[in-house]
Amino acid sequence: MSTALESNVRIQQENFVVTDEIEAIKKVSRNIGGITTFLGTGRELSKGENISKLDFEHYPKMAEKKLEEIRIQAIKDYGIIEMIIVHRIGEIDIGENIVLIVAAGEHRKETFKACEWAIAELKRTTPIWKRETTSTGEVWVQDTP
Amino acid sequence: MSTALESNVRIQQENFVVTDEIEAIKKVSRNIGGITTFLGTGRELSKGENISKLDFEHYPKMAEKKLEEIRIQAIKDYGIIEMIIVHRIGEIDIGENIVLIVAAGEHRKETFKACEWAIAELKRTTPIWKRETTSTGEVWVQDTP
Amino acid sequence: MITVKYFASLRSIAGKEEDQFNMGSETTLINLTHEISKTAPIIGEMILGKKVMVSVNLDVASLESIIRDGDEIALLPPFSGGI
Amino acid sequence: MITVKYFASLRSIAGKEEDQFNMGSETTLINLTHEISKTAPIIGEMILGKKVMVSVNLDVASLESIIRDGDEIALLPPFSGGI
Repeated sequence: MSTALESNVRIQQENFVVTDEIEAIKKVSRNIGGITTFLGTGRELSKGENISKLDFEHYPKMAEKKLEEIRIQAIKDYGIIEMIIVHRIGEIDIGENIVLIVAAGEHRKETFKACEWAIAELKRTTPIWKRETTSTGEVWVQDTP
Repeated sequence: MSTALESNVRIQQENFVVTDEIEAIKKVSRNIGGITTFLGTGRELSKGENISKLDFEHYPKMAEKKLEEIRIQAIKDYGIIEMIIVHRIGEIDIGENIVLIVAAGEHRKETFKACEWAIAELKRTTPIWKRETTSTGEVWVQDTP
Repeated sequence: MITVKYFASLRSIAGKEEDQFNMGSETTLINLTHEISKTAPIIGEMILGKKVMVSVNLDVASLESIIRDGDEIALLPPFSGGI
Repeated sequence: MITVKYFASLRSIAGKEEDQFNMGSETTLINLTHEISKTAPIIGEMILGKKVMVSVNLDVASLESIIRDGDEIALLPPFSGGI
């Protein structure tokens, strides 16, 4: 696989720095005029219950493969210049970064569309699971039927 | 005016750091689950011409007032938790940051909508002007009729 | 006195950043425009032809608006902030 | 041998991370499901009732899919990545 795969879609335990990812995507082209970023963070409340901890698990190789498919399709379908996707796994505290999608393009409209599509597609197709710890115990969240 | 005005909408010469703005908005609430960010950067090409430099001018006080109106309306109309808007003025090189809009909410959908609306509204209502320097000279860009 | 501010391309056309006009205690934007036209007919035409917007004390105003001594008027060419 | 991997809630139900099944050189996912049901009927029901998705060598597959010796099967509960 290309180096693009290794750097542009990642699943990792450690935190990421939004500015670093944006600066990396800027280097791809001097024709980038708009960059839309979606950052998902750990909320305290879920269905009215207080969450104390989140835990993410993924299916290695398949999850990375799905993220790369999303990146390729976003570039193709929305005409953006580049996309970076990073998802963290392992224990995540309230307020911490979970997932980042960066869509860079010449104009803003396609970057909004691509970014919003990509996070929905990630939730739909990428084998990553979230376990929430609340006062009543631990539960695997099942969002997608 | 409140301190929120001073920190959440700003027009400044110096660059901004996206991560710093995101971390600032995260502190507003532990219920933030989604943060959509739009970053506008200086493109090399405009209508086929190579741009060597950009220069932004604003109408002081009125521009800040319009940005604050956008922030207030975005929070009210889209039900987001907070919005930060920063626009730079003065000389800006290709690839440099120009404008940043950060929309934080409980869920992702309203943050995408609010962020996309805010950048369109900024372009429509905020007295800021861009001058492009190309090989054929300098020109004030007139986007909005 | 009424202060008139020129921005962006308007400043180049006017050749200055601002003007002062003595229009008495109360008048309309349209009367001020006629006064501006005496020395800068191009700018007067741009205002009347809606090529530029006009603000009064930081709010966009129509040509029929009443303006008063001490008001700050600005002539605003089409905006091009953002990207 | 065919490897079956259990993820998230499925791992708790199975009580293990993966299984090995000897199904000959070629069979279908539905036959593998019947084999799984012998020791873990709940999991078999979840597969047949589409409560979990099944992947073959990293791609989502239907129950009619042919699987071969050496394939990696995974049982995937509904995803909940992102936020």
